[in-house]
Amino acid sequence: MFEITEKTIDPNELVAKVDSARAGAISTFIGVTRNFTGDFHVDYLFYEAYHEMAIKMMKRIGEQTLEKFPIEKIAISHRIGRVNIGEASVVIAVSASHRAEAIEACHYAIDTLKELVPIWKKEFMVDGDQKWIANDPKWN
Amino acid sequence: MFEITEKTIDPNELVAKVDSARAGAISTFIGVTRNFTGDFHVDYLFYEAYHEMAIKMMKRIGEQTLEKFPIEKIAISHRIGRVNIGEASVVIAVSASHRAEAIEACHYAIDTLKELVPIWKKEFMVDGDQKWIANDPKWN
Amino acid sequence: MNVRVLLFAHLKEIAGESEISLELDAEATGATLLKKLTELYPAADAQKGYLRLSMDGEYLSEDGTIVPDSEIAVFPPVSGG
Amino acid sequence: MNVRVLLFAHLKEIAGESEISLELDAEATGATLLKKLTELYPAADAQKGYLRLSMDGEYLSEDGTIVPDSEIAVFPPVSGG
Repeated sequence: MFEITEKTIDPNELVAKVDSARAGAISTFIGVTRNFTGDFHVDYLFYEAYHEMAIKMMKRIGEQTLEKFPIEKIAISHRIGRVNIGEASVVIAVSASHRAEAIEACHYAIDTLKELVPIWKKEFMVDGDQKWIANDPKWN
Repeated sequence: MFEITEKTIDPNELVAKVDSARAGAISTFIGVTRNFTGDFHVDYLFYEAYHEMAIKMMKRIGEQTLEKFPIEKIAISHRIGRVNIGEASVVIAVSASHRAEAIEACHYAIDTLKELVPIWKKEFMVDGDQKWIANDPKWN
Repeated sequence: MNVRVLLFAHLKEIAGESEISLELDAEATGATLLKKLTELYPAADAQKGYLRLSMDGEYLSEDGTIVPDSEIAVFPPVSGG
Repeated sequence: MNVRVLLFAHLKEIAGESEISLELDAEATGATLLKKLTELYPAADAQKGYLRLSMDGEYLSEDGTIVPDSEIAVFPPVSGG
């Protein structure tokens, strides 16, 4: 499952998607909207996607992760639109026979997602300020 | 939260426990009862704990993980009694500001749990066979 | 050739549109397109190397040649996750 | 001294009890206790190094001295997770 959604993401749903008879281990990563960035007080975040390309890249990350690691299944869900503090912006779940593979594959998938998937985050501060963010710290 | 329970573990509950205003990343590990071990068909598993010592060791793993990694919170729940195929036997959730720390800390915690926490697993096969398992492959 | 260009994030805000069309020479490269875009929207002219390009959903380098009738997008470094 | 010993997993099944008491010399070590236990339950005499010991909820090595009135446990290698 590779989806972009405007609704709350339920991590348990992704866990259910990757469950398999051979999977002894499931690793999940949940990206959560933080209240603080440095000294600034974030009110909420807004995510925008280049939907078609983002889905294509998410599927490719899924395929690459399955090629690189001996895992069973992978699912990725990314939220767009307004995301409040404490809510999940992204959830990745990976199942595998063994734990190290599940964990390492999940790590690889989130790293690659943050590099490749065309989705952008705008921070809305409590003081009314707003700013588009880049994952590469060079551009912030 | 460090608990041993006879009930189904809900991963979302552990995620909620480790959520924090500074946590931008939550990593979870879910150990799931597998249907196959090599060529054998497992019917279900049964977990037994030295309850008092197991809780003590789980708390210590929590403290050590918090010392070793710049994380916010950690929660561990281990199930005992009968665990059916596809059900979670253990869930660990770790929150941190940054993803690498959350993922690495979660990996450390499950590795250490499998080494130190006095809990034992017995496999009940479909053919009626049953066998106590050791995590150290030397003893199986 | 006339090229359809999708804009995202702060570029979309600068242009006030999510899609524009640019007139480019045949065999134009990504760099030519970016130059044209930043002439049109000087506020989009962030530091060199800041803007990303894609063609038909694949990343395109500044050296890459724009293929007629392809879907081009221009956007800042991604920040999903 | 008389020591209370908790048994777990296959040891508990072999003994048919979850708790036994053993009579040990003062200053007895973990190794002495294991020897006594495996004399009592020959089926528990798995390969050397197989059995684990704890005292008051902390792992105890075979060299460790048994403290009177402590809670001792003997069990196989763990398999939680």
